[in-house]
Amino acid sequence: MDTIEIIRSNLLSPLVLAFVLGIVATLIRSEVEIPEPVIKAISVYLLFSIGLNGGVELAGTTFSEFLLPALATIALAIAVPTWCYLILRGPGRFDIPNAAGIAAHYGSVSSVTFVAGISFVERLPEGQNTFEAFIPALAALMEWGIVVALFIGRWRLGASQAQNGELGRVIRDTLTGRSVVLLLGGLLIGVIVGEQGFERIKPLYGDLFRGVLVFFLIEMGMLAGRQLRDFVKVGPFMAVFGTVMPIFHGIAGVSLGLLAGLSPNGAFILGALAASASYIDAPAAVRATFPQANPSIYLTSSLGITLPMNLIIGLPLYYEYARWLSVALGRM
Amino acid sequence: MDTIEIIRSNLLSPLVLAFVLGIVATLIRSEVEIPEPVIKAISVYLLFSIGLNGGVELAGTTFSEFLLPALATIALAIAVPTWCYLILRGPGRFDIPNAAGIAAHYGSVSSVTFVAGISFVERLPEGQNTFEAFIPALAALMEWGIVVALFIGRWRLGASQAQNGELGRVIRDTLTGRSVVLLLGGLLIGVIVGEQGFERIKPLYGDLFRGVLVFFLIEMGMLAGRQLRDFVKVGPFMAVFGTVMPIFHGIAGVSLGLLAGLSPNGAFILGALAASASYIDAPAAVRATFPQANPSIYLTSSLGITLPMNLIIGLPLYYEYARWLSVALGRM
Amino acid sequence: MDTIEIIRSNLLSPLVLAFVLGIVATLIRSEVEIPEPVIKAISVYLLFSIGLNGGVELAGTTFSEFLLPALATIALAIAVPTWCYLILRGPGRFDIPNAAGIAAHYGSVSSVTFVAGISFVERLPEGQNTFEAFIPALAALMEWGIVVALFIGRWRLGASQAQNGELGRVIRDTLTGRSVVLLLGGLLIGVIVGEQGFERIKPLYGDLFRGVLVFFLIEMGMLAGRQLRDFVKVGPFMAVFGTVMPIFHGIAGVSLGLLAGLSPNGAFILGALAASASYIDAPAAVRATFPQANPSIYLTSSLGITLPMNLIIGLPLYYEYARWLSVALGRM
Amino acid sequence: MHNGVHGKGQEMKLTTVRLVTIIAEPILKDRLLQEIHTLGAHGYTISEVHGEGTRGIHASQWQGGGNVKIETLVSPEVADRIMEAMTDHYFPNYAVIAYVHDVQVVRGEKFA
Amino acid sequence: MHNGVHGKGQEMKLTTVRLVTIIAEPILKDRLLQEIHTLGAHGYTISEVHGEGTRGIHASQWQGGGNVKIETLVSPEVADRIMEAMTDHYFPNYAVIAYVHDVQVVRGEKFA
Amino acid sequence: MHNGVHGKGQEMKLTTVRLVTIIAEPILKDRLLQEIHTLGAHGYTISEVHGEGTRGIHASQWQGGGNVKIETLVSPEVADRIMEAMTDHYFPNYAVIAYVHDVQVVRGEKFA
Ligand SMILES: Nc1ncnc2c1ncn2[C@@H]1O[C@H](COP(=O)(O)O)[C@@H](O)[C@H]1O
Ligand SMILES: Nc1ncnc2c1ncn2[C@@H]1O[C@H](COP(=O)(O)O)[C@@H](O)[C@H]1O
Ligand SMILES: Nc1ncnc2c1ncn2[C@@H]1O[C@H](COP(=O)(O)O)[C@@H](O)[C@H]1O
Ligand code: NA
Ligand code: NA
Ligand code: NA
Repeated sequence: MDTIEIIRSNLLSPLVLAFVLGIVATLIRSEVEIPEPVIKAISVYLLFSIGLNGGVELAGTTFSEFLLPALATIALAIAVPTWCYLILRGPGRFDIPNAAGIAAHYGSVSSVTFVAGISFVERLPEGQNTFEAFIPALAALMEWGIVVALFIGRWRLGASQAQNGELGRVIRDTLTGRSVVLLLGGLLIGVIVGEQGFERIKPLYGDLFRGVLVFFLIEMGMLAGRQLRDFVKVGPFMAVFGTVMPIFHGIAGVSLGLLAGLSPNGAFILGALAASASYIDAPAAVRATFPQANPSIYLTSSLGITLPMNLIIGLPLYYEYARWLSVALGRM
Repeated sequence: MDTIEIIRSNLLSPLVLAFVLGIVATLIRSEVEIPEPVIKAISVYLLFSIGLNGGVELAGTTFSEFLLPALATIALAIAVPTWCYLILRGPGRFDIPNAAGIAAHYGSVSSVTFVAGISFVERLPEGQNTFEAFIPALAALMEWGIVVALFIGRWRLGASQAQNGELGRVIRDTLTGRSVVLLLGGLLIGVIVGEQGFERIKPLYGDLFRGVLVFFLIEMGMLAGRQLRDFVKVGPFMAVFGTVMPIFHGIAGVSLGLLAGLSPNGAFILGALAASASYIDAPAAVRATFPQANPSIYLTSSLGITLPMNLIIGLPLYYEYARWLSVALGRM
Repeated sequence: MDTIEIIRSNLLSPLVLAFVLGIVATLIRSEVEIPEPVIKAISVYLLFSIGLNGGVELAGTTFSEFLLPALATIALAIAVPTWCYLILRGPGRFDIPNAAGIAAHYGSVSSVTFVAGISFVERLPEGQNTFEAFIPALAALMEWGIVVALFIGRWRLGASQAQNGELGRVIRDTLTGRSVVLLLGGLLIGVIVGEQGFERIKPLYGDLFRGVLVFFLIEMGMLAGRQLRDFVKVGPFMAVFGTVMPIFHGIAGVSLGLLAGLSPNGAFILGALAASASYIDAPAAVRATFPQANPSIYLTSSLGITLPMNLIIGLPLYYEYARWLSVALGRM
Repeated sequence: MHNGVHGKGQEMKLTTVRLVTIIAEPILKDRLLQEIHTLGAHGYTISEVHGEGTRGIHASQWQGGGNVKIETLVSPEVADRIMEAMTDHYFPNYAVIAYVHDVQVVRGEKFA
Repeated sequence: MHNGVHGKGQEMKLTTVRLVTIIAEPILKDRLLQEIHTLGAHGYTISEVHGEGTRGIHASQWQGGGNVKIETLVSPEVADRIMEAMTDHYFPNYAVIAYVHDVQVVRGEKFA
Repeated sequence: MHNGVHGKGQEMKLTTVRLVTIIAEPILKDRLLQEIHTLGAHGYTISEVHGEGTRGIHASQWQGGGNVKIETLVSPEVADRIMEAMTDHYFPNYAVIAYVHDVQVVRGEKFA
């Protein structure tokens, strides 16, 4: 009952409604369009804001508090792409490049889902809306899932058939990718400037955050809407994979998070990270390493299926599960 | 005296001054320029904000309150393009495509004038600055003026000479046009999320609105300024048409609005809607349906004459008339 | 000791940290990127905001208060490019076009340094963070340094070798350049609308200013970072010139400002203006007038050396000097 | 005429196809793409350009006078059909130009 | 040479004109447009491009090294005049290249 | 063939070089620029385009299906080498097309 209520309240939040507006606009072929340069700038803003806000709060966190959650995140970044690969190869009957390519998407992170997860928590009543300040660093760690999947693929394929030299470049690109640099850069700046330095820039990086995210989600909805049209093309296996696996990853992420000592909200966000499928960094990396993998499969499933699923019913589900498990573990 | 004062205070508002700055910058050939992608994003923001704010307030409005104003708007959307067409054909001596094309511009809505009208009211002292929450829906209805004008033109021209199949597309485009989707989508989201959901996104969609509009108007001024240079080319008839007709439409809109039961402020905004001439949706629709109509006529008059006229002296005039008529009708 | 503290606190401000983040992102070849249209729109916003804020405060300033500082600025706009030219020709051994070209850069203004200087002051504790409202007009005057340098070059070169007719165009372009129009336009609008009119647009033009500047500086850091790579190419003379001359100009600007009756904060900003080297308007003007001058010299030194130097250690230095000299002159 | 290359021991065959370039006001974009597809083009490349010609301002003038440039590699027959369609349907009323020239490609059948 | 097409019973005449392409640093844009106009071009199409050549960075490097590409359809005589003007006025000091080739158009007189 | 112009008393020599055009998904940009440089191109011009061909969506579809267009003026030998490299390394797996044609330039040695 409570779960239904939380799903309903998520569905009726401005974020999800804006996302749905974007989907609908695409389906009725309306020309609402937020130009690409603005969307790119907004995504820089969102990641930087999250880093910054985390950094400001970070004061007082000890390294030991961070250690276990970091290890849990690394474990997920290794396990998720691995089992995805195995499932895609086995029951999925994909060839190596496609299996590794899809695994790279589900093994890493969608910034939008991550940001929406954070916003989901911040919207909760005062007192229940806090989470660990180092969360942005976990998101940066989780990006490594891409590299793990590509390693697997390359290993199984034999170096000869993969693009020579590309893997090294992909590792470097993952380490210095936009999200990593902005999240960690923002975190560091937040730590240094502290509450006081943040105060004067808070109108932009604090107060406006949620409104900008709503705006951003209109365009994300349009993006997902365009992929939704290709829904049928991915076939029944990927349709199931794209809805079931994220839920499974979400549950795994939440559970591991709680076991690693995260707060329920923190564990929820780790779950959202695990559940999310990349659609910006992963496609570029996969295209560079396994050009023979079919982009319409991994793009349609991550953007057209998993992204809306996570935003609309995934987030409230992981959140409810996090609360339920906390209670079960006697943590709440 | 009061009217003079209200014109003066409009002239000295940041909105109009920013618009004038844009005109001046163009005339002295300065390269101040707000890039197109940003301007497009801002116009999405403005329309969505207006819808959203309307939706949040809408709770409690009954359908019957909406009905008469909606009918009044539909009447205007039919009458305005019709009489424009007749005047342009008769005294104006335009051929059918040009007459219908210009009528489509004056029959539909300029978002900028609409937004400036709303902002005009919001700037008034507390207590006098409210208007009906469903106003954005009226703006969406008024867009249909385009279709009415194109129908007239096509009917008079005989289907053979108009572009085959284009009219159907224009109707669809009008129904799913950017302004319609954003205004109605925003309205709906506003209704659903209500005051409480709006609170956290208000810093963007409420507090910043007027400042962003000022920014936007710098560029609109530059746009109008570029057309102003072609002023002489449109000839004396269009120069008179472009200044006198809007005033007449404004008066008609205000009057009909008050008769339909709108508040003075609401009637004022309906007047602004009626007075305004489209310069984004209409040009595209006219170009598609009547390619033989001359774009420099309809663009110069709607952008170079009517837009500045409305922003600078039209709005305060319609506002004063709305107040005067309300008093005369014993409504204030 | 105090100076060290103020340098440290500048170094640890969000502005400088964002700038450094941009430099680092470039050096590790990360693809963080804020698209050019957004950056252009932001720079319009920043200049317009500064003008506007100045204008709102301007009420009550008498022309006589403005006169001496304006004369001081004009003196700097003549003296700085002149002595730069002489130094570059003499010890620098540059030919006429290159000497005049570089002098044009150091003789005029970098908007970023100017804006950062303003923000430096606004960040100070309440009561110590005010400065003369007409400062934006001084920045506009200082732009004339470009023209002075180009005149010198053209005069020494003989009209025959410079591009015919280009100088006239450069003068016009300087008078109607983006920064001049936005600063003066904003100033004028601010004066007209006053405190009351500004109130409703303050959320954008006041509250957000500093946050937007931080965002902007990420990209500026990337710009500087790209030039830093070419550092070695400019040779030791320009490396010294690019660090020492700005400091000298900063000191000259502060001193002259105080003598002309500016407050310590105002004199500090005049120092920052004098110290800064243009990298947008000057390159365009120099390219048009002296195409034979080598752009990699003037761009690398102004963007890759002088800009970071000013932002990181220049501003706190000029500020400390302004305070010290005020005390020495018995003004504080 | 240069038609074969010897590289790494195997011969690369270059075939001549025609590149049709259309520059048009943006309102025509979808209609033109539809039309060239119907006339037999298997692909196209589009870019945003600006320009000026003998006609005055056109309807997207307010957006800075942008045009679209459509390029399509086709067989000579399709090229002729496209040029003809341009002449018949678009030149009279719209701001459009079109031109065509020969280029050489590797896999001629892709564009035939 | 392919010069006439029979379509719908009427013949379409293709004429050969020259397409001059200039790639230049953006600072030259207005001056080049002015110059080609003076030399007899009746229209042009412009696009934003990026590039690298043998010269180092140029003055708009800070904006990402953008260039402008100007294309103009002209008669052979005008093409020669433009190429000459490029050689004399721009090649020495500016980052510019220019090239020219033949294309076929329908209404040759529009570009003559 | 039109190869010399008499203007202002001095003769302008036009040389024929080849213009290679590559249209590719953006992911390939850096690799292609590297490759054409290695194969002997001394410069390039790049622009953002969109397009559709016979292959389905590609990895940057989410950014609106953008492609890059790379143009490079080279000698015939380098042109052949580039076309060959395209055929061998890129055509099988990537959304790429390439074509080549002759153009005339003033300073032929700059591109040789
Ligand atoms: N001579 C020309 N050379 C290159 N592009 C041209 C030329 N004439 C026209 N154009 C392009 O075609 C568009 C329409 O031309 P027009 O129909 O003459 O107004 C212009 O906006 C230009 O982009
Ligand atoms: N070989 C080439 N192929 C294509 N474009 C070139 C070539 N060389 C130069 N360019 C273009 O011309 C501009 C100026 O070249 P440059 O004068 O050699 O620096 C470059 O930025 C490129 O856009
Ligand atoms: N026939 C064609 N004419 C022009 N451009 C094409 C053509 N075919 C493909 N392209 C371009 O090449 C890209 C890749 O094509 P493809 O490999 O066929 O998917 C497309 O996105 C288009 O930009
Ligand atoms: Na994941
Ligand atoms: Na109207
Ligand atoms: Na200076």
